[in-house]
Amino acid sequence: MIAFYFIAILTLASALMVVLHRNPIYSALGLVNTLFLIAVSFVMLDAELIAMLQVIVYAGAIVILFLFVIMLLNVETEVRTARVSRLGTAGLVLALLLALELGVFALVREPSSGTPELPAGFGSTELLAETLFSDGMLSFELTSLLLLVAVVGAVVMARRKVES
Amino acid sequence: MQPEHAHTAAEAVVAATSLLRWIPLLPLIGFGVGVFAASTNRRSLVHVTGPGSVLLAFVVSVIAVSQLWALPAGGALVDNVYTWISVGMLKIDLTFRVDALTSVMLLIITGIGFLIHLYALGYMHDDADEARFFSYLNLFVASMLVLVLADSLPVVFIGWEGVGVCSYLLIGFWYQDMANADAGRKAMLTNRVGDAAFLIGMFMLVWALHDLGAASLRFEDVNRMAPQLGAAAPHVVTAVCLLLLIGATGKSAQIPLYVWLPDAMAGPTPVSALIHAATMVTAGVYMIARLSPLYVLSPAALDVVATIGAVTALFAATMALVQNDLKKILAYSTISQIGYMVLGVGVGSFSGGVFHLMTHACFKALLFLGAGSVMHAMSGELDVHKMGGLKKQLPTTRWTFLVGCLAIAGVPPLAAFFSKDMILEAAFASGHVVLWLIGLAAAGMTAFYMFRAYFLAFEGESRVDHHAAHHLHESPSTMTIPLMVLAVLSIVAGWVGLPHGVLWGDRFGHYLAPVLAPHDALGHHEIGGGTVLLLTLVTTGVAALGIFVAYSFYLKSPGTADRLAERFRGVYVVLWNKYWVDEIYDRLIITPYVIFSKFFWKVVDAMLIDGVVNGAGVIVGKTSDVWRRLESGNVQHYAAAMMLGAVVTCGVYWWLS
Amino acid sequence: MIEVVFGGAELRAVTPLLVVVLFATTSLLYEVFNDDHKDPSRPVWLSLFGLAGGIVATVALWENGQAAFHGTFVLDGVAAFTNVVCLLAAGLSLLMAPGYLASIGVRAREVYPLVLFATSGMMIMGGARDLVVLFLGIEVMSIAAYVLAGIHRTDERSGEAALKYFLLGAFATGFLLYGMAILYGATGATSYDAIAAALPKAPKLLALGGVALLVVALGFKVSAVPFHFWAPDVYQGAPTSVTALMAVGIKAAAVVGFARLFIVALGSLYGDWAMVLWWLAVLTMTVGNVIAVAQNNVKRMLAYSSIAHAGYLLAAIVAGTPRGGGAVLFYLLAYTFMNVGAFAVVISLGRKGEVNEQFDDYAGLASRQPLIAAAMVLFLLSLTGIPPLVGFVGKLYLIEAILQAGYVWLAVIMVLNSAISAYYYLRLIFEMYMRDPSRPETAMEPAPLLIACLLVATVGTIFFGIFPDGPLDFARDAFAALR
Amino acid sequence: MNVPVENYLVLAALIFAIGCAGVLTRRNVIVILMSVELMLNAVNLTFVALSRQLVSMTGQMIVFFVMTVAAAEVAVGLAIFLAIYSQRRTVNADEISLLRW
Amino acid sequence: MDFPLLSLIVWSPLGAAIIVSLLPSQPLSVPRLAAFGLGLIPFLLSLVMLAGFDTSVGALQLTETVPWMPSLGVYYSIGVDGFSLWLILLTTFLTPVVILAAWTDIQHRVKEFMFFMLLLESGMLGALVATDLFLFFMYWELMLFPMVFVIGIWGGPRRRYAAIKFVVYTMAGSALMMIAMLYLVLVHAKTGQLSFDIVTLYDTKLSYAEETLLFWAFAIAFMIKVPMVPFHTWLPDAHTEAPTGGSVDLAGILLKMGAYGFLRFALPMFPAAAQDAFPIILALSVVGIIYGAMVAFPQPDMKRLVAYSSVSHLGFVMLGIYAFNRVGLTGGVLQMVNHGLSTGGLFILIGFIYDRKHTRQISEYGGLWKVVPIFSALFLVVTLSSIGLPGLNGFVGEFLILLGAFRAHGWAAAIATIGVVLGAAYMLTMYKHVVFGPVTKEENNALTDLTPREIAAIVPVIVMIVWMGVYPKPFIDRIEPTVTVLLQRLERAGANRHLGDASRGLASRDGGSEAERLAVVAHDGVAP
Repeated sequence: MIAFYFIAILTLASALMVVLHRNPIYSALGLVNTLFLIAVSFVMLDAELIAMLQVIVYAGAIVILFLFVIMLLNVETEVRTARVSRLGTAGLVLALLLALELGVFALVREPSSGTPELPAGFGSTELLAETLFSDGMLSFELTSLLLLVAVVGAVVMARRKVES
Repeated sequence: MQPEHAHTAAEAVVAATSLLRWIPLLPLIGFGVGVFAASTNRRSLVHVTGPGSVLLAFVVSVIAVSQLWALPAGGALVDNVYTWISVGMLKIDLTFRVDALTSVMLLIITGIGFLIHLYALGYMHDDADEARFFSYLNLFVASMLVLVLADSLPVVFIGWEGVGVCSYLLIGFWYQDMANADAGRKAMLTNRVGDAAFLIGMFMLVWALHDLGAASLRFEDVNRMAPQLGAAAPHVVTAVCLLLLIGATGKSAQIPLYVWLPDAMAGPTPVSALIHAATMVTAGVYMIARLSPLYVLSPAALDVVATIGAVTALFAATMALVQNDLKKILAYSTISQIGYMVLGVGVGSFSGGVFHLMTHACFKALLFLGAGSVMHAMSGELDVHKMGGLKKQLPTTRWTFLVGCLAIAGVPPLAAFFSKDMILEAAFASGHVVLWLIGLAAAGMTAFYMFRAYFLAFEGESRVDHHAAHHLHESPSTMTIPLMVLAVLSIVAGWVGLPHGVLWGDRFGHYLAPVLAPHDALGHHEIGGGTVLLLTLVTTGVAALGIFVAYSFYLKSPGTADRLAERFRGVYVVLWNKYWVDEIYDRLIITPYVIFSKFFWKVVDAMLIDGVVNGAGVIVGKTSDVWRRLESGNVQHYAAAMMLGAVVTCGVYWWLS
Repeated sequence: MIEVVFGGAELRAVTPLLVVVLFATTSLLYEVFNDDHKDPSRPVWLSLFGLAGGIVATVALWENGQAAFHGTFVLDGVAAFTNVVCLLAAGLSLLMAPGYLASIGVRAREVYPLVLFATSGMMIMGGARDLVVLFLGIEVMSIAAYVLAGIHRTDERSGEAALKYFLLGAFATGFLLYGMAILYGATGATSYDAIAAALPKAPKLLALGGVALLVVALGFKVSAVPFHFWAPDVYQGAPTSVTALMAVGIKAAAVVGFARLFIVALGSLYGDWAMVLWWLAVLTMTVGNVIAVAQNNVKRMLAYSSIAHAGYLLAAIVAGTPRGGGAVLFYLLAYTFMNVGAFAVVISLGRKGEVNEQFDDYAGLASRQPLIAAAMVLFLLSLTGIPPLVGFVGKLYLIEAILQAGYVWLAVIMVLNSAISAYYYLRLIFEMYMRDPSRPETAMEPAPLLIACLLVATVGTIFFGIFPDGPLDFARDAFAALR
Repeated sequence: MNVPVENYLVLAALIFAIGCAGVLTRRNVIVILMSVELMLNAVNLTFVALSRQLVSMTGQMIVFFVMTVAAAEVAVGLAIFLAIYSQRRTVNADEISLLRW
Repeated sequence: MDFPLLSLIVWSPLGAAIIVSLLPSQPLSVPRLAAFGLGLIPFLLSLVMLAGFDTSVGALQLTETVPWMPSLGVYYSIGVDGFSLWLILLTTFLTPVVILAAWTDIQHRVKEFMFFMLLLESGMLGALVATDLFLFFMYWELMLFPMVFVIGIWGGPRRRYAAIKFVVYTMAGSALMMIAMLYLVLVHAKTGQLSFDIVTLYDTKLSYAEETLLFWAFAIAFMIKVPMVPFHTWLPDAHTEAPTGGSVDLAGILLKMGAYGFLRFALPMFPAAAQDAFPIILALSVVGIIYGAMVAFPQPDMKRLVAYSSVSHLGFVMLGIYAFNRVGLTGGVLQMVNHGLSTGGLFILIGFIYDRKHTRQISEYGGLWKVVPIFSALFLVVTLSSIGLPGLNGFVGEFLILLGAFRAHGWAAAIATIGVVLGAAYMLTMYKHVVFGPVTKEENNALTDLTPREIAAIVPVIVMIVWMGVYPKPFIDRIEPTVTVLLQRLERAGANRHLGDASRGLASRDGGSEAERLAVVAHDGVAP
């Protein structure tokens, strides 16, 4: 329980760091942080494989990508303008409202009777694979298509030489 | 449910013929030729066809009338041409019908019409638009003939409006002077007012008859059904009679719709003679006489008729007193004389009314043509004060004009003496003593202003200015012959209707009797011969007085008139300005109408309605301009909007459950 | 122990998809292996064959009935119809692409495969019967679309369009996923049948939360107010041929996905989502039409008009009946012809250097290029909903369905909206016919492929306006067979 | 240890909201994209928690897909950013507004 | 009907339009002659139709019914009866006349003009013969757009405004009509029969509330077209801006579509509601008569004046229709044709003089008779017809209308009769200022009189004007049976309505020969 709250607070803190820190680099670091902590939560929720993937894919790949681009564009720390603060308050209000509502949606379920007993190997690779290749088969195949598209797209967009 | 044409034994024999259609058709053909001549500029053509077509019509009419006379009394000739309109219960045939009353009108229109055409030959000789003139004139004669030949109200209405249009065109014949065009339009519109009432009257009548199961506007049906109708719905009868009366006041220039006639003098003189003296203006009287069986059912309506007639007679006469324009004098006298006719039919002496109509046609046409002849000689001058002593240069005109004056003044044994007497006698006999007195006064004035005109124009020393003076000349024979013929007629025309017991008595009345409502329909108390004689003497005396006064004012001691005018300045001004009636109408009706029209146009239409319409467009446009600004171009605003949407949507659901 | 299900049903269901993807990859490889730009038209033909093949496969293999892949994907009537519409749209946009892209200086040959990929994404959405599949379909389509929008690398607007589209798309994805999550939490399922089965027992509010977020996400895809803001910018910024594809194909796929999800899976919550969609529809059509009035850029005007049309479509979804669904499908077909046609005309006016997208550029078009102007009139009148053009029949069906479902007011608002729309469509017509050319201009011959595109659009606009029965009956039966 | 799943859900909701706030407030598109990633992770957390709750692997499977999609999006997105940057030398959202009204 | 005569009549103008559009546009005489020649074909065909028209039947004749969109219950079903017969002839008659009249008026884009005129004719004819709501609606919109183009392309300085106004007004109306139409069909579909065929829809069972709403939805669309005050303001602008040809078709036929819509759709489909609507419609008609006449009076622009006069005249038509008795209704139908001829003639003549002087300001003219006598004379005839002079066509219609209306609503008719006077007032005033008086403007002396072509264009109109005035019977005879059919339908619905005694009395007492009663049955029978 305490562990959860500890983790939770840390997670929120680092998430806020992403959003609040002026310097994109720090934001990126905050993001890594958050992702790690969420991975921890995954573990606490008996989703080991997912947790691993989280660390590898996200922290490993994605955030690096972010950092890479930030460096590439040598983005300076952004200066807040009046507009930003105006929009910021609006965003804050909206965000709070949304959080409230989502929270409500989350809580309305009749309080779950603790946490149900798990079958053996819940969250294990086998089980995931089994689901993946039965219910998720088509989806799985589609992700390949998705990745292909993404690659092509990224190449097209990022290609240096621009013909004309 | 068309009215059946079968006739009960009681009714007189009706002879079918296809002759009558030619009577209006011939002038119509003349009109066609005239149009052709006018458009191809062949003036000589109309010299033949113009008067010729009318002459032929006259001949045909004579034949028709002789055929009529061959029939037993009260008979009629009927010429059913074709069915004009036929919808459901309503069937209107274009049918011509000649009975005693029509025959009189026929002869007047074609006969006098022909004379006036003849006269016009000379009168219009050097007018470039001769052809157009004669085509109009022929068209008029045709319409007028339709009017009198028609056997049903709608067909009458064809002629009724037709003559209206013709007079409109002829008054404005010299269109290049805007005043003439205005006069024409005034005539048309004033008539239209009457016609509207006429229409409504027709509608009321036909539906009332429809409820009695005999929807028809044929005169014989109307008159046959009249008693039933009177029994069923007396107020309807009154209403119908009054509405038709309004129509009549329009055509026949009675109060309150007389205002167009004086202006109508803008037209060429033959037109004034034919349309605005002899024929068209008497249509109202004719129509009332036609429907006499209906009218007698509503004494109230008849009283209104009589009153209007009498008042008009006096009113117009007073205005005629001070006019200086010869034609204007004649115009007002026409109004006044028609007033007599209306008075006559109003007091129930329908034959009297028609009788006066006939005599008046003769002598008034004569007077107008005479005036025209003077005009012709004076190169267009009409002010009696600028004339004088014309008897030397214009002998024929002078003599004939004198005859006319005597006739209209009611000097025995000329025409009006008998006809006017008949009317006044009837007024007296029917107990309308007041009306009788009014009539009497009017008679005196008539004598006065006519002789005033005569003395000023023909007697005394000449006041003609010089350059006009030295080509004073008597008119050509084409003009003088009609004058003489009419003069003769003005003398003899009255002899067909002598008082009761005198020689052959009232042949005219007897002749018309079968067609008109019986004289005693109003319960006249028959008056003795003595009274008749007395009345006759009184009227004759008044006429003589009038003549004498005129003589003393304008011939014996000129200037008296002016002194009187000074003495009674107020009266004089009022009369001189014709009681400001035109001005009053202008203020009360025309100006407000124009103002309202402009208001509706500029305010209601342009601002109100279009304001709303365009406003809607503007609103959309403005909204569009405002809303498009939301599209700020900043992606984060868009995101915010999406989130707002999300929050609201979730909120809604949360709220609802 | 893992039993892989891949039988005839599965194969049939995905074949059209496979065909398209196959050709996409082929033309991609073709590009890779001969990079010399000798024959630029070849990839176009490859792609066109691919689309044609997709249509053929669809027509040959569609079948109502049980779904493949554990009921996560089908090729039933609705999917088939959607496929055809999207493939048609893609084909038409490809027809107008080559000459145009060349004229604006886009040489990237990946355009054609990307278009095909996007199309495949649409096909996935059309047939998806599972939240995950729907999600992936959306992503495949969107990612391709992001890139296509920005394909005009030298044009800042194009890049900006891509950026905006991408950022908001990603944002929307978040909502989509969260909605899916909540729905999953409520029903424990992601496949429509399972959801439909579990929904009655599920906690209402939770389910509604899911619905709300899905409305947001899908509303974004169909560009419903207030999730529409991306549309005008992206439509205007993207290369016109891409815009055409987005305005027609993506909208079609999104609408069908929307309809299928809400009618099949969330049918038991009809009352709740219909109420929200009612407002969404009214807002969408009104805002779209009203803002369109003030536009002076034809592409942007068409963008707003497409927002308005999305409103009409949503209105028919509100009806929720098979008639409504049929009307939606038919209208999508109609919209494909008339809207693609309109964009084709826009392209045909483009010159090297100048895009000629302003209203003024259309002044006196009738005298410069009578035929093209006439075609444009046809498309615009059809968009307005003037008989006997396909747009009218389509609108008629929509309104009929709406009325039949008892939403009289919705119908009234809709027709009043189309009265407003008449205004700005006519404005353009007036520009073309009732004004003299703003500047003398040499009539330039549009590329043959473009002419073909215009021809197809014109014929479709007229033909289906006069003989709409075939597709309509099909669409209705298809929707009737949904449940 | 048994932490009621609701806690995780609430945590996720908060992270999601924070992500949203980030999207709305940050000027730098890269950071905005990061915020989007936050949102996605929140969703992931939700899915996992729910799958734990419902004892169904589906949730975890979906997370698997979400990650893939996230990766793909980031790739394309960053590519787009590069393109934009090469055009305008800026990646600030509020400075990219040629298209409007 | 074995031989699709009607279809031929409706489609031949379309064919003509297409042919014209394929011909070379230079020299200008090519499209002109072609359009004129081809424009005569429909006229001749419609004469054939007239010959084949059975006078004794009030029901639809020469009907053709072909299923068109079964999925929607749309039929290509057309037919002609007393209401449409003369309007069809008027349309086919006026089009060649207009083409002839607009010969020199249109100088640029002649081919397009001819194309649109013929297209317009096709649309109007279609709307007149359509007996299927969908079909009617289609043509209703189809005739809108050619007219918009005619106004917008060849119109005056404010043509765009006028055209937009015209469209938006009409679209707003037809939008409601479309809803009502679908609603009606859907209600009827509850019986299991999905059909847009009006004869089928006549018998739809509606609640009174529904009926009323639907009636008004239709009525407003039609009132805008009529146009009735206060929906009339598009007319003056459209007329003023439109070229001669446009104005003539607009006044001649397009305006009739409103009244015709009442006769063909609004009244028979919603008889009860239609009858109960009489206070409003009646009031608006009378107001329209007076208002139109008054606003026309001070107009400085001839066309604008005539436009407002149309408002007044169409008020008469509506008054006649709402008399709900044979006389009034027949008069109303007849008056539609009359108005088409007289107003059409006026616009043609104004167009002629406009071609010469390029202004329509009354104040720019004056004393024309001296300069152009033939023009003035013809102008006079048409003017007189327009003010309803007996012996010319205008009178017959007005007379019957007022007669009928007087029975139904005495006061309304009485007030309307004033309109007759006012009508004379503004027409004669205009005529006076244009034709009479001295020649005020020097340049007017240079005006040339009508050319043979122009005379050839206007004379047929005048011949018809005189004929219909002198011998209207053949026209009435073909209108009346249909009127009876309509009246009997109205009575059956409005048995115990306050309007009853006005209408019932007539149709049953003086109406209904046995043949006509059979006709009613046949009429209801004509379901596909």
